[in-house]
Amino acid sequence: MNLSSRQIGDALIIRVGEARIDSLIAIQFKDAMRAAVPDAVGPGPEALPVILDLAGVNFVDSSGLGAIVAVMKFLAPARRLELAALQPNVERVFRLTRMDGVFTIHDQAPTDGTQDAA
Amino acid sequence: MNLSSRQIGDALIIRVGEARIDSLIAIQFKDAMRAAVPDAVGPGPEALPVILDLAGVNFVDSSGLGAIVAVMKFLAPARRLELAALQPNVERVFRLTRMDGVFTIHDQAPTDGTQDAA
Amino acid sequence: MPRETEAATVTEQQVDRDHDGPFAVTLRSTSEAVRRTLALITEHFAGSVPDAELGMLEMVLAETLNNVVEHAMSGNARGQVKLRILCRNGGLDCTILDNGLPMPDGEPPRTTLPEIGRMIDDLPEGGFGWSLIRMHVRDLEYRRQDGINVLRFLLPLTEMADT
Amino acid sequence: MPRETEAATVTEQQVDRDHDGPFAVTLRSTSEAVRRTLALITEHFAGSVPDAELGMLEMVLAETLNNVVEHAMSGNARGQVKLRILCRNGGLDCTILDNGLPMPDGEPPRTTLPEIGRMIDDLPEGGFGWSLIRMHVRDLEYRRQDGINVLRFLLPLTEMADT
Ligand SMILES: Nc1ncnc2c1ncn2[C@@H]1O[C@H](COP(=O)(O)OP(=O)(O)O)[C@@H](O)[C@H]1O
Ligand SMILES: Nc1ncnc2c1ncn2[C@@H]1O[C@H](COP(=O)(O)OP(=O)(O)O)[C@@H](O)[C@H]1O
Repeated sequence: MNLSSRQIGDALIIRVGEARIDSLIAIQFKDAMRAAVPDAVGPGPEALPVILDLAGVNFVDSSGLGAIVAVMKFLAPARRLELAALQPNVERVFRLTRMDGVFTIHDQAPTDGTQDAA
Repeated sequence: MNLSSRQIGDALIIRVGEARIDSLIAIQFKDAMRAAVPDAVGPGPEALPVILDLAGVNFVDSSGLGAIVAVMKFLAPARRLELAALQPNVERVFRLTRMDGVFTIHDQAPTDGTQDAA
Repeated sequence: MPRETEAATVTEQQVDRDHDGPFAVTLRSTSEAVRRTLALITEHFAGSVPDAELGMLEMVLAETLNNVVEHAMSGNARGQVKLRILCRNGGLDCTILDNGLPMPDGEPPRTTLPEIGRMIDDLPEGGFGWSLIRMHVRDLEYRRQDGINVLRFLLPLTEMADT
Repeated sequence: MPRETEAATVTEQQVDRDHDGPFAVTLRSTSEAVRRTLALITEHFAGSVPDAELGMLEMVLAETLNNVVEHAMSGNARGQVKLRILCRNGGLDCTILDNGLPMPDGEPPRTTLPEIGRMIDDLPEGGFGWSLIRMHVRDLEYRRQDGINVLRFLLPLTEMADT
């Protein structure tokens, strides 16, 4: 599982380096996300954002979607999962399942200096 | 192209980290091999061996075979290409084309301390 | 697979049917095989089916094929799956055959999208598959025949180029 | 591909033919598609064909399919290739159809293995393909029909389990 992360301010940006999040790698994806996110030092007044940069992902199936939701669930409440850079086929599956209402979705992942590019 | 190399004595051992050397990657393989082998400092009395460790390769087609021969040709005369750890399907294609007579073939790649494990 | 006893020569009709005929693929019931199959299909229809509709085709087939792998075969990797796609009736006419367990109620689930409430802990992690499929396809038919599941549907296309 | 006009229902015979019938795959003329196809095939026959013979099958199909990609289509990725494998006549009966250029002499090359001399600079880097194919197969037939290459051969198996 190819994930790379960098910290920008309060946010941890995790870029997925796989072209697909599908049933073949859904479980590995969950495990790798668990390993990639350090435990937050107790929930503060504001949950710390983890932004999943999906710019390189061109396909998510229902297992992949379920895995992303599972990640959101185990990160809460200390961390809140947000998404960035949904490609057309990925955006469609979030929209059709109404999961686009559950996540904050950014047009692109923040880059150094600009905290939020959405 | 996934190649990793280490020097043991005079020999440069290059391990191929791809399961297949086939027509899809034959050209990249040649280029990567060219880049992985430093120029020899002029041909000495003995050519310096480069041992290609194929332990992780389970398939070579005729384009892959041609690419390995091409590598042997461009390394000569300063370097001589030898092969190690041919898997059954790979050994077969060398044997059937009689290319097994052209290369020195080791049962396995030398490990540190033992210069030649054949 | 029973040994075949056909004559040893390919007839003209067979060539016609085979070459100009449907997209066809035989695969084992594994997630890797599903991935490879989807890649062959998107490559096959790229250029003749618009990108957005190709994305829908990929999604619908991913859901149906993964259901076979996960539910009909419940993880047994030696199950055999056949998929055929014809261009007709204004869309892509898909037939999937598998030798796994039948659908639980003798028909594909009629589940609607899982509810999304306000509590993060209650968010659904599955159950989207058949809703996604049903949103996109028409003329869905399922039957069990001689121990084989036969699933068939049409993915309508707005505009169909010859492939 | 012409639009099909078949009736909209899958007949019982079709299900039989399709499910218990041959391994079949449709692919575009790219090296990636050849790789995916070979993976589907080795997975399909693993367990029913012994490892060494599965290795030969993979080699023979790699050479024939890559020849289609490189020579018949000379790099055009939109060519269409169909492969079908039947278990019969004591082996695997393979038919490959493609809409590329015909074989240069109206038949598959009869080249023998390239000579291997003593000079490194003269070692052959190609020309092994058809020799490798011919070493393994029987009953090789080739014909050009309606702009389609039809290549067919039998890979004999020592012992054939039902697949
Ligand atoms: N091909 C199939 N064969 C047998 N049962 C199936 C098949 N497809 C779906 N099912 C059943 O229908 C249920 C709903 O499937 P689906 O909507 O894809 O959701 P999910 O796969 O996420 O559980 C599955 O949990 C399974 O019990
Ligand atoms: N499917 C094919 N269609 C057209 N020409 C072919 C085909 N296969 C082989 N050829 C011709 O036969 C020659 C020999 O092929 P082959 O033995 O595979 O060696 P190589 O591919 O290494 O040149 C090729 O160079 C090509 O000119």
